[in-house]
Amino acid sequence: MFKMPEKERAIGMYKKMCEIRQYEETIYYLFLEGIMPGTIHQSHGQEACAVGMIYDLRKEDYILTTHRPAGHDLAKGVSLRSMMCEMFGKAEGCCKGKGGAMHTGDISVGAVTANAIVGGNLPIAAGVALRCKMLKTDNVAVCFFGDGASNEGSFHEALNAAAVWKLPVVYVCENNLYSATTSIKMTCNLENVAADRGLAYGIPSEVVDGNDVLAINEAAERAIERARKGEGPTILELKTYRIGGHSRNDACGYRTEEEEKEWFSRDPIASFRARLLNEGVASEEELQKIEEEIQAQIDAEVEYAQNAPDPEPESALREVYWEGGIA
Amino acid sequence: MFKMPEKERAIGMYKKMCEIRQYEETIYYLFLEGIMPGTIHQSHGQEACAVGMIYDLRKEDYILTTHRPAGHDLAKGVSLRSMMCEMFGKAEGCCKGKGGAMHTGDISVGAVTANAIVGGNLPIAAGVALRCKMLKTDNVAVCFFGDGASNEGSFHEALNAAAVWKLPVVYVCENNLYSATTSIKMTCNLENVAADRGLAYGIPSEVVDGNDVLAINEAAERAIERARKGEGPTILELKTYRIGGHSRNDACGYRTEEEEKEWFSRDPIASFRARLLNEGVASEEELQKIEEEIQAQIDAEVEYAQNAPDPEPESALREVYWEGGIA
Amino acid sequence: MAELSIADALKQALQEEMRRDETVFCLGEDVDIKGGMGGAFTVTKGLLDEFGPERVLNTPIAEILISGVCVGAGMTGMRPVADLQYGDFLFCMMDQLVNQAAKMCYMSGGKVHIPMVMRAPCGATNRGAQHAQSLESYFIHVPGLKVICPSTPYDAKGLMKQAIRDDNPVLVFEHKLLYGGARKEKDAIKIAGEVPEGDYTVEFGKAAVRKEGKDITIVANLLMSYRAQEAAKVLEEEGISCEVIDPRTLVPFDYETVEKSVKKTGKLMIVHEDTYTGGWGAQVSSHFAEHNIYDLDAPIKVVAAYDTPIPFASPMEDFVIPSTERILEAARELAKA
Amino acid sequence: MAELSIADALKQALQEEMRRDETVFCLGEDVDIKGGMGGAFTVTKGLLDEFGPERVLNTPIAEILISGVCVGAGMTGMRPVADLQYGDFLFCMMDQLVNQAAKMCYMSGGKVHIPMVMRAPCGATNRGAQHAQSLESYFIHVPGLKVICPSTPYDAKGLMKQAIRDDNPVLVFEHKLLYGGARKEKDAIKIAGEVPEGDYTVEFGKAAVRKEGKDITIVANLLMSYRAQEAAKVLEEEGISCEVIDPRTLVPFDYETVEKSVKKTGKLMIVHEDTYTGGWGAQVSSHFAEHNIYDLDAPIKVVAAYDTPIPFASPMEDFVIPSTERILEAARELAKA
Ligand SMILES: Cc1ncc(C[n+]2csc(CCOP(=O)(O)OP(=O)(O)O)c2C)c(N)n1
Ligand SMILES: Cc1ncc(C[n+]2csc(CCOP(=O)(O)OP(=O)(O)O)c2C)c(N)n1
Ligand SMILES: [Mg+2]
Ligand SMILES: [Mg+2]
Repeated sequence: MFKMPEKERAIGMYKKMCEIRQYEETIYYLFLEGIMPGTIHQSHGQEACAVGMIYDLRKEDYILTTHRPAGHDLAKGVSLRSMMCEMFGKAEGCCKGKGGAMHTGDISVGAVTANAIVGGNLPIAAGVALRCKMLKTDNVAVCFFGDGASNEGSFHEALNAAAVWKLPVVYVCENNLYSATTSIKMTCNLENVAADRGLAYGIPSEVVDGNDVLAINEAAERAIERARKGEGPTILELKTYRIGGHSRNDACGYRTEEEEKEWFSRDPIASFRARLLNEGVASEEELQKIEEEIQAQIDAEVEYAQNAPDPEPESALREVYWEGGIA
Repeated sequence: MFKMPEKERAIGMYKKMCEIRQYEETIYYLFLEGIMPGTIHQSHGQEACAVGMIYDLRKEDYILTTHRPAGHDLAKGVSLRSMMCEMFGKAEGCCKGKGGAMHTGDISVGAVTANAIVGGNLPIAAGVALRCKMLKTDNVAVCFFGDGASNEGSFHEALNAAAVWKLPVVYVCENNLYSATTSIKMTCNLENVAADRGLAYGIPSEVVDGNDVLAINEAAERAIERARKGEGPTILELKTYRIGGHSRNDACGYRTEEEEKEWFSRDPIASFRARLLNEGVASEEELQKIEEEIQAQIDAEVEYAQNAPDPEPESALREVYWEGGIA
Repeated sequence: MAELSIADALKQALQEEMRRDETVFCLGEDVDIKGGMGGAFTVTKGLLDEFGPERVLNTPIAEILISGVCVGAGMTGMRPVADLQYGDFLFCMMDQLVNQAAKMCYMSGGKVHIPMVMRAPCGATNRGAQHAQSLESYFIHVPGLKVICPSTPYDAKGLMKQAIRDDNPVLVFEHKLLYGGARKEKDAIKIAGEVPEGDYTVEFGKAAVRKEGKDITIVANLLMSYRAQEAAKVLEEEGISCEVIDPRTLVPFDYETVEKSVKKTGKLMIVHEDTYTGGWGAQVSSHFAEHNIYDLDAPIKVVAAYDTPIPFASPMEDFVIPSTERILEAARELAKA
Repeated sequence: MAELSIADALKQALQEEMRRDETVFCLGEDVDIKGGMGGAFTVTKGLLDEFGPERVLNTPIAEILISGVCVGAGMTGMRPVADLQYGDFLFCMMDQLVNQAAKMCYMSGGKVHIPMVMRAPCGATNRGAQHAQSLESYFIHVPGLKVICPSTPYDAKGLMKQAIRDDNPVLVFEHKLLYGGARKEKDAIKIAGEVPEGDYTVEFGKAAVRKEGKDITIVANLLMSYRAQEAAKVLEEEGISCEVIDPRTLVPFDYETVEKSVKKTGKLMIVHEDTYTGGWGAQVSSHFAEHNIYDLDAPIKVVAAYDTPIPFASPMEDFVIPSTERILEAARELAKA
């Protein structure tokens, strides 16, 4: 078992995971009720990956995420309000309603606009890391991607260059066993779709329990340290599992009940919560209070977002080219 | 030392290598003299790769080649005349003058139109191999590519799928140390840029002396056999060296004299020739006769091609869509 | 005859062609996984059961591979039909489409040919800029490719069968809001049309006159053909008679039918969901500005998505994509010109 | 002022910008290897010596990577300038250009922006279909990109500097037959032009009137702007006065200058080396068919490469690409119309 950190830190991680879980669950219901537009790819079940990896990043570090971005964005500090507003397509959304669920982010806190082209963010992460290196900062880029993405050509090109140029980047594969409805076993012969490929580039890799926030956090520390010190990229493969479907509409008919049961029994939040209680880090009341506060905050943001103004239709014509934003 | 085959076979291989060498050298001079249009990427120095790999292929097997196709095409049986006519852009060229030096080939002998997009032929080879499998033939596809090509995303996508689908394809990397002017050491951290990546797909691989036609031929036999039996793809990495520049105009200023000397001392034709003589397979006179006959034939084809009719300008408008050719 | 959605009409075309010809096969990401959707829009659902995993290939997420496999298999005697989930991913396979599939026949001197079908769902549906594009115009610019865009169930089946039998690479643009499949889309148009069972094809290069008229010729494809017809209905009541032509295939393009109409109306308008600058409407317009300028009594109008990536929020998305209202306005203006 | 080739003018622009601004850097395959060529056409030769390997990156053969690096570095404060060797390889990075670089600013609600320059040599030079394309037209259709095509040494330097300073992704099409660098090309046009040393820029969206005239407006870019001028000289003697306009940048496009000319001449012709159907000429034509049809006294002509891949053999290549002769004929016809 990985070492429990001091209370503030432990509770900090717990809070963030809860925030992601409750955010995703709330959104799920808003979708079911037909209140929320668009489509969704949700990250509940994978909260430990986001929080374990991002918890110790600096604001000046960057994350690059995917079509399933909410957990990463929230963990990096994109505001709940701007996220929720974006989900509703509101003018106050983090992308002013122009991006939507697959493109959330906020460069001012180091969360690069999420990328819905599978594998599309991997070479971009190399570019971000190159910038960190060229400007002689010790900042790093952490790039998330799925098991399915590791079969894309962009994976190969990005990882090879990251290795050759010793870029300060951590490539984090959240292997949730499926790419959309396809089992990764059908499309790759390896046990560890990302980690086992490290040798093909000369990049060290680790396989980590993707449902254990502390395990991930320790691996993250090693990889990030390596990157900061100029020793080059690391691949981390986090074994995890989606709670929900791939996207809106997906009832997961391709997963067995057995498999689901087995994975759900290792829920990253429930198990961390149990440890917090067992090890006396926090009391049931404390945790409940935290959870309720988060839910209240999320509910308030839903309320806020629903009542927030829509973007002007004509604003669609703006910002095709840069008009002098924040970056 | 690899076993010398029976005479007919040994001489057959020698002949083909000489044909390629003399073809390329002749073309080189035609370029120098300004007689030949376009640009060239020549294969002399790498003859053993072409001949060793292709010598035992059947007509119904396929090869897929690159911007440096002449050796492969000649070895697969594309006629010297149609190759030479294509180089001169003549109507009787293997592509009717539409393709040019980077697109020679003849599907009727299993030589797929050469591909000048680096890495572009790798996924196409997977498709050809898939066809061989789907139609339940025991034919195979042999796909040539360079060291540089192995850094392309197409390499990754193609090899992964070939492995997962157990396709009857042999992926042959001719590692000539450079991609254009760039040393492969600058763009890849591996000793064996293709072979060391086999593990990333679950594909067995071999590293072979690319200047030893017999070594290559034995490795080819194993790999082709595997493919024919439905056991899936193999990666062969053949270590070799260009005699000429990357293309017309390239004086190889990026290679050291030392390196060139070392490699040229292991010329694939000269060393095979020495063995033929030493082991008494053939006499000096026999070999000279072969060489002279080949040169005479090539000179005759140059003569023929130079006098062959140009394509009609208007024929450029034809065959954008299929008009019912041979395939 | 059965009433089918476009999704089901396409499926029927695939089924019939796969039964008819052993060289036809399907591939794509999630193209048919048990418990899955059958591509992103249900078209290929159920094929696995009938044809087995040898002819229904669920691929890795690897668009270069998918397209390359089509090229390689197609040039050696197969007839691959690939599903792309979202047309936006065409850019991930652009080299294989433009440099390989489109040029191989030509570069080989007409010896090699590549039958292959690439199915690309298109259109804006509240998913944001990377899952929303209408991309026909990029591909009409590629000599060697054919480009089709069926908008009715009858055409969907007939054109798909024709595409599979064509000996050249064919891109099929299918509009997400027209599928009418099991996957529900906001703002989807309900169209179920009579689709004959069994064999028939719809020839490429033959436009369909969806509504006859005498004052204005409107050329519109996919979703826009419906909006144009809707606008035409309203205009009819205002005394403006529009002829609505659905080109059905963009390469080859049926200039003749449009020309006949323009000679009658003297006024031409093109409507598409693809963006304005450099869209296929510009090509049609330029054709008439070159060959039929003296037949024209007014400027040629192109109504298209504004030149922006597709925004997510409905008010903006609705603003960017040509609405029936925008078509109406443009037509009224044209009527006065 | 020195007389420079376009290749050297571009190099000078790169050098000056790299000296001026530490965030500017170069990358590409073989971009500057000791003993190598400096890209495929010598533009970047020598940069390594001055700026070192940290700012002159010789990349793997990996176009997705190259373009992705531009996007990532560009969006976080750098100004990457990539060399593509041959524009034909743009298709290998099409997703990064169209779905990422072009859309990121918009999708982020204007928060992110991506200065980056992608240099793409273009034009047919006896190398066959995959090393010959003129590709501007694909990219004018992508909202979010800028597209420029310098055809003189002065413009080359000024536009390149402007491109590097632009806060958006810029594609630069450089014609192989216009470089005039150390690498000799058959049929290359010798142009050495006065190029001021030191700082100046050429604004985007300002066409250059290469020759004034009153009978026909000819809009032509890159190599075609020279052929158009050559044709105009011949026509002058025949009593046909052509105004030759080089748009210099296609996005943004200077419709105003062309309009002024068309109002004078009443006749418009567009010439480009990119293929005909769906080319940028169609866009220009359609613009005038919509906005200036009453200013026109004749059909709008588009003279372009025929709709084929580029063939290798000279007789066919010369036939497919618009020749001075073809421009002449089209102009004579137009003069009579
Ligand atoms: C280039 C590209 N191809 C296909 C898709 C469609 N698609 C969206 S998500 C997805 C599955 C991704 O799987 P994985 O990488 O494992 O990530 P996960 O969804 O499991 O988080 C697919 C195929 C896409 N968005 N982009
Ligand atoms: C996609 C693509 N990128 C770049 C090029 C330009 N190019 C042509 S050959 C070559 C080097 C290829 O190196 P390698 O794969 O090692 O093959 P070799 O030339 O050594 O046979 C390059 C970069 C190309 N043709 N296609
Ligand atoms: Mg996954
Ligand atoms: Mg090489």
